[in-house]
Amino acid sequence: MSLPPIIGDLTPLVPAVTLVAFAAITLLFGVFTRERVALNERAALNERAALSERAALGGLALTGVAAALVFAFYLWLESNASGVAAAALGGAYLGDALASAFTFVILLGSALAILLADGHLARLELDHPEFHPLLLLATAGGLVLVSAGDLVTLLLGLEIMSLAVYALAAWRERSRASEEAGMKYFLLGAFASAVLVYGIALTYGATGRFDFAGIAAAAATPGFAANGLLLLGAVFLLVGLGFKVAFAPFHQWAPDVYTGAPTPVTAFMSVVVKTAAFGALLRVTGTLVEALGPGPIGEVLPAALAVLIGLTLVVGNTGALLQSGVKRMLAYSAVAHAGYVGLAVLAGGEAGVRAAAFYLLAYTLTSLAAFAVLLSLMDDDDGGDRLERLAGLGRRRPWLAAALSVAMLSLAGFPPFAGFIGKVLVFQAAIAAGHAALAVLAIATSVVAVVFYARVVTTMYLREPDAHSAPIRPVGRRTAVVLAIGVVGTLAFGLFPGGWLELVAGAPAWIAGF
Amino acid sequence: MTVPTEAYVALSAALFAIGAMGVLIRRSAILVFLSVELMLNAGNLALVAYARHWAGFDALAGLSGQTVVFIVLAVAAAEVAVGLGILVAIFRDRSSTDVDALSGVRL
Amino acid sequence: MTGAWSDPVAWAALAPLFALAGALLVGLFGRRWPEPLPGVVASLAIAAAFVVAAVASVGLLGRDAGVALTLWPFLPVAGLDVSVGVVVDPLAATFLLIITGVGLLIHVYSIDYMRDDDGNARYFALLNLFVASMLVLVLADSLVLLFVGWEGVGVCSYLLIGFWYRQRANADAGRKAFIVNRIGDAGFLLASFLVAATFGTLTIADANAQAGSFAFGAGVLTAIGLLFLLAAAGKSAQLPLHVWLPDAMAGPTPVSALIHAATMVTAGVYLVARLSPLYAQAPAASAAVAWVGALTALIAAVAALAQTDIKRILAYSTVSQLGFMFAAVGAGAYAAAVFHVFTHAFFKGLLFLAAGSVIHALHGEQDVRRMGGLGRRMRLTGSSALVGTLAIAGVPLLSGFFSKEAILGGVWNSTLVEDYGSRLLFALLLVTAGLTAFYMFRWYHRVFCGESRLARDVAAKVHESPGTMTAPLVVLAALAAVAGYLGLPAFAFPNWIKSWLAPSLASVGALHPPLWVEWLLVAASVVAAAAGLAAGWWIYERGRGALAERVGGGVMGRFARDGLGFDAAYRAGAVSTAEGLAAGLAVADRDLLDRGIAAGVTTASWLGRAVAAWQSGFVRLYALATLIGLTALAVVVAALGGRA
Amino acid sequence: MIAALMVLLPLAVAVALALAPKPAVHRPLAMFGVVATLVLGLLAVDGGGRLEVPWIASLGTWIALDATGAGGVLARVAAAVLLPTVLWAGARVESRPHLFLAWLLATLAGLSGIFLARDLVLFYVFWELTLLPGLALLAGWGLTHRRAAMVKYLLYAVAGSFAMLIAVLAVGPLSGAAGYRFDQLLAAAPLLDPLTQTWIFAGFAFAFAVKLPIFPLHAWLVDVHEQNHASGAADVAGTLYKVGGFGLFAWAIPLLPAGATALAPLGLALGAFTAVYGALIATRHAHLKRILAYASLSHMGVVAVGLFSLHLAGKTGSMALLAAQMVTTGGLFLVSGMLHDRRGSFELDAFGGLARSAPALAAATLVVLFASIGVPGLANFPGEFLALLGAYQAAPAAAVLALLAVVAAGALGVNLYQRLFQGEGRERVRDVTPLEVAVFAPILALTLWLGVAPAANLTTFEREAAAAQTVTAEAAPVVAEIAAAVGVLAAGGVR
Repeated sequence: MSLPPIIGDLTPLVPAVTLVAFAAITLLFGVFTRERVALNERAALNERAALSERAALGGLALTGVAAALVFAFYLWLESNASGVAAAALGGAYLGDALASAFTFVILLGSALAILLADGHLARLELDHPEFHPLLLLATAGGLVLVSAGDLVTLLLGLEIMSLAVYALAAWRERSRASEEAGMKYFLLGAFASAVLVYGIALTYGATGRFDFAGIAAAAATPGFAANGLLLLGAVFLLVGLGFKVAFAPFHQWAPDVYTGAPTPVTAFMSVVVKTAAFGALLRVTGTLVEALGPGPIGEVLPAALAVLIGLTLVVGNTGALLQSGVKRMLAYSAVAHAGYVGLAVLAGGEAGVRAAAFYLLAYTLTSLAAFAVLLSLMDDDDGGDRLERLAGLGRRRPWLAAALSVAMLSLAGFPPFAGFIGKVLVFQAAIAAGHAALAVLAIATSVVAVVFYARVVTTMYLREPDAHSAPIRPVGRRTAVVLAIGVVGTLAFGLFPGGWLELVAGAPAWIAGF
Repeated sequence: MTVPTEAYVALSAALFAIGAMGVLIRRSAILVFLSVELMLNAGNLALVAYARHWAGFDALAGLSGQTVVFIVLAVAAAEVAVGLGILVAIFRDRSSTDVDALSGVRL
Repeated sequence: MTGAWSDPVAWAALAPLFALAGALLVGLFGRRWPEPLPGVVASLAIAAAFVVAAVASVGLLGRDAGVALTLWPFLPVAGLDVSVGVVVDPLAATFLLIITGVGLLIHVYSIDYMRDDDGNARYFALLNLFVASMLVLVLADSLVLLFVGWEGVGVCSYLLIGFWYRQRANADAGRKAFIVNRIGDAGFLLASFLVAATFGTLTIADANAQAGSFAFGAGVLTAIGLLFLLAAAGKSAQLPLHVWLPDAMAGPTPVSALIHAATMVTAGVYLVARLSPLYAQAPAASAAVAWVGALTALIAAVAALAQTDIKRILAYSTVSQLGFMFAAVGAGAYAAAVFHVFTHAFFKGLLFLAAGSVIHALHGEQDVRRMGGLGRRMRLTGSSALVGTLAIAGVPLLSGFFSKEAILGGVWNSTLVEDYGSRLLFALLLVTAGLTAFYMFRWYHRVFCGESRLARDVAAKVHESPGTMTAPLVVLAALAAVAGYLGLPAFAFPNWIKSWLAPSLASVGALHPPLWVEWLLVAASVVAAAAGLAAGWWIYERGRGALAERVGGGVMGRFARDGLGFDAAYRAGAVSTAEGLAAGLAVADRDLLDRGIAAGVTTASWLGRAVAAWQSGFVRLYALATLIGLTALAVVVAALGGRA
Repeated sequence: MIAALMVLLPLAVAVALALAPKPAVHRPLAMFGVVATLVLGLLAVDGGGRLEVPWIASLGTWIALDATGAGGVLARVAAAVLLPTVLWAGARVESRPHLFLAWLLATLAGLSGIFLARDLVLFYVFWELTLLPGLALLAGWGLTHRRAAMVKYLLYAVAGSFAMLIAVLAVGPLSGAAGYRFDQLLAAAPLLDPLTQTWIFAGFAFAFAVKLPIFPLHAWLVDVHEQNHASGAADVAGTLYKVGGFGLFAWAIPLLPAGATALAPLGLALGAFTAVYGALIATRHAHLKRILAYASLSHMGVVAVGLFSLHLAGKTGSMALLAAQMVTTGGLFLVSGMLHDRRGSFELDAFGGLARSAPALAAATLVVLFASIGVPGLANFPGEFLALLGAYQAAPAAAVLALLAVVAAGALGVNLYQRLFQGEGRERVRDVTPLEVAVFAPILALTLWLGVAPAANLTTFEREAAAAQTVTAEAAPVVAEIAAAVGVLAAGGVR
């Protein structure tokens, strides 16, 4: 066979590269200004200067994300106009519908997360100059992950993202919780990557290829005999990625890490990392299901996936039921939502991709709104997320309470919020793909979910705050912006999801990216 | 006579299993991480084994397998860097690397 | 049968509207009016209704068909386009005249009877509303509209029985009447459903017409007939649903006269007569009607013997007389039954009003044991009461004699129930006739004759009632005396009423025994009446009631006084069962269901605790979980891979 | 367009109320909202009452509203009933009345949506949305034990609606319908194989049974009513929201004839049982609102019986009864508020003899009460009669059982009247105030109108009831099989 063009059209790489570049710039800027910032602070003179330079870091980072978003959008327009999904590096890096859809979600989540973090970094003493660069790197890794056209790129993206996030999870100095989160995440993450690598090896062993298109093609060639091996590899890949998206029983890191990590980081993880991982999972499962084709072998992978999803739904929703910490409750609910998106993955095909992309978009907006409220209530030592904190919020801060209520209702899947449409798409895809039973289970667990989401709302409106409840600080400007975008977006996409759905309408071209 | 691919793969599987066992048994974070490295290298071994296998059919396929090994090594190295960074921070804080001590956050 | 407003007969449709208008006027504004005005307005409304009724009746003379008028659609569903429409035919007209005529008299009577009652306006409003509903009942062209009136009169009856609602007993009596009637109504509804299912219509005329096309004695017709019998028994206080009527005497006496003697309670008879073409096709059902009637007549008469309340005696008597009517409609002697309704309205209304006059004079005393000799102090009341007594007792040449004779003859000669023991029915009724004469003699004697047993203070103030009350008595007495001549024995004389009603009633073939038998029947009823009166005279006039005291004091007496233990039986049976059932369900409702939810919640939270416990916090255990998951999957795959 | 306004206008007014600063404007604003909606409803008789624009193309859902059909009638009645309710609530709710009114208006908006929606997903959206106002009214103005009642209500409602969501999302794709618009579904769904239909119908039926409600899914009803604000206004909103019957009538039965036929026996049994059950249990309670709740439960049993008869008259009657009981039950809840005003309690022992000092109140109450126990000439009778008539055609036994319930309900009614108004009066209470007259006026007017001239509405209902598909001949045996299996299962469940 002839060599494919190694250096092809590189444009699909632009957004990721932009992010990396900005990461570097931000890092340099931060490092060079650090002394002055510290000095200003020590001398307590020119506080404004210090602040402005901190703000400048955030600004730079945001600019980077914005730039990446612009490029991504431009690329999407291009490929739509040309009608062919762009691909770079001989198909190792794709710019197809799935890639662009997930890229948008990731960049949106990243931007909002950065904005939210900036509102609280100083207060929480997290504002080291490396913070923003790492966020940008993680985001870039996410983009690579969802654009990967072969397993190696996928591995690289995963690692770029994960390594940054490991560090961020442990960001808070002299906080045992944070250290622990970082270490746990790192050890288990590395463990999972090892599994993934082995899966890659097995898949390669079975097909001799790393690129998705090649794997599918090889498996399709008549006389392909390594189905069993391929399936084994598929299982390893599934576990490796299932860890990242926190499928039970590989989810256990999630509650601990989400709880231990600094809240801004948790917010970032809950949206960006999850979205990216799902993008990859969609490709891998899609490829492998097609590769394994119908027949007894072909049915195993979906079955295995279904089992994991069912377990995830139950664990996530019931686990959240007894949590008294809102942050930890959100962690479990994140696990639960992984289960719902999993339904879309299981459904596969255009409907699946569309459902997953929309669900994650909705989840990003909603979850960040929730974290925004939570953050503006929590103490400076990043603690104090107990449910009681919310008591009487309906009276004391009606707008905050309203925003959080919207978030909870959307997460619970109530119309007319985006979360509802997300559930509709997911369930519809799952049922259409013949997974009605699993959908029913999802519904049953959703009923449980309603209970703990409702508990948040009732606490805000029905329970009176106890006398010595901490005063609530005014909501910062950045946080307010995040809240506004989150809530308005949640409502807007709930009422008129149409436009976005058309955006990913071209998704079927995705398995073989070109 | 040449050693069949299966043998290499079996060895790699054994390595993988040993690594996994190590993760489960060891309490020192460093040793746990070393076990993970072992698992990664099990993957590498499998890769090269299969690369050799595929080279017989398709040079390019074999080549790609071998390159990937290097990428994985790079990944492993990066992991070491970050991992040790975190580890140092922790050690500075509690002068121990016992992973079982890292069980404060739970319900 | 179609009509238009141009036809004066159709004006009868206005009658209920007049009554309704009166009800609304008095009901909404009457409370602010000075004393007699509400009564006067109400009476005028009924008078207007009476006029149109009279006009309509005259208009009907010499026609062989009634007039139908459709007003507006009501239930235009599933092909049974039920509409609000009326049929004015001889049968309806007869009831119209009874209702508005007797109604008018009783309204007038009430003006003084209810004077100084703080519920005066409410009373007349309800009385008007009752008349309106009753008129709807008899004018209705469909079972649905008939049921509207049917329930309407029930509601008014309920409210008027409990008119003096402050005494618990009265309210209870009203409630009892309503509930018992409700049971009958269930029968009515079921019957209507069956009619709709069978004939595909709810219009009475169509249903009757279709019934004709069914085989004689078809099962479904019998079923319909029996269900309607249940309804009729409820409304007309027949076995086993008669228990409410005696208690209904808790209401004001004019109410008892109008609703519980003259009109509403005859609705059951009207229903059967109205559906006579259907019943004529269903001998078994007719027989059931007849037997229910005869037995009711006998049992009620027995109960009447032992009552001591001046109104309760009349109440049981009413039940008994209604039994006669049921026996007649059951036996197919529809005209005779309606004829008896007609005469009974006069003499029983009269008797009640007389009783009312007495109670009025005695300031609420109702126990006949503390009366006597009133005839001397209240001449008009006494003498008119005597006419009523003799009429109901069946003394020849008075109205009751003719109508009762017609019934007895009709039963004896019935072909419809010939195979169902018509002769035995006749015997029962004959005995009952004798009993009737006896207890009515007792009633009259205890109240108006003999020496006074009044309390001294009461005795002093006894006086004849005012003109507005006595005038109706006189009028009714006159009617009670002469009304019978409209229906002379058919075998020998012109029987006007029979031919008048013929267009609206099914004609059932009757036996035509030789003339001497017919005369023998007449003689029999005369003898029965005479025997009854004689016995009464013997015991109460001559024996000073000593014998009665002894018997009445005994077990039998008490048993009869308690209405032969029906109430007790119901209380022990149905009522307590229902209450027990309700109690059981209520308990279940509180526990069982909540337990279900609780189970769900506990399961969920149990799972939650399990998840939390699993979340040990130890990295290595997490890794273990991951690895187990991995190996489990791998093993499965390996197994399958082996297969493939 | 008008149809859309029927939803949007009350919603806008609700928002305005929530934000309106001056207390003076609150009541007029609220009244305007209701009256305007009612007027719109009356105007939306022909083409103007329909709306159809694509909503989420890729999902095949539409913003389709139709105010000219059965739903239109119910929407109008609901608005008419909310008129006195708003009047009453505005005067009787002390704390944050403008929010209370806002939630009432929101309820109206949601109800309009539920009744007018001709797209299944849109219907579900409104169905779900309307849950919130009820919860808010209970949460914000309920009595001391409202928390438990809320949780219970929420659990039942959400379980129901999620089950329906599955059904909704199944009926679309599985039937391969072009979209979720009623006509699109009607073209495809009835062709589904009986077993699938039965499963989907079960999903719908579960949700609708919760909202009817019928045994054994009614447990939330009583607690919610007991814990609602003492004015009874919130209870009216709750009563109007008992839209399960409508859901069966407008969606489940026409779209899934085979499923409906297969589950009809079960539905008939449960409905009849519920009718008796509610009526009997009501007699065991001495708390006015609990009694009313159980009584309305009994009505809902009759509604269910009528619907599951799948008979033209039955279905038509059920809708008529639903509309009527909105008025009568709603009215009685308002009366409960008036009585609470006078005695400060809902316990029957606190009452008695009120007719003496409050004759007008007694009379008005009596009319509504008699209407609710199905006295002909008043609101409930036509519906009750037809529902039972239909039931009799399908299953005489069920009809007889339900009829017993009607008898029991009658007994209940007169018992209640006696306990409240008859007997020896205690201290005097004031008779109806002008406000109460204004509240009664529309209730009584509707009660009479629905009782005397129901024909127009019935024709509308019947037209829609007739649109329902029937089971195809070849499907019939399978359906019968399934029905038998269901019966066996149910019997097992009972044992």
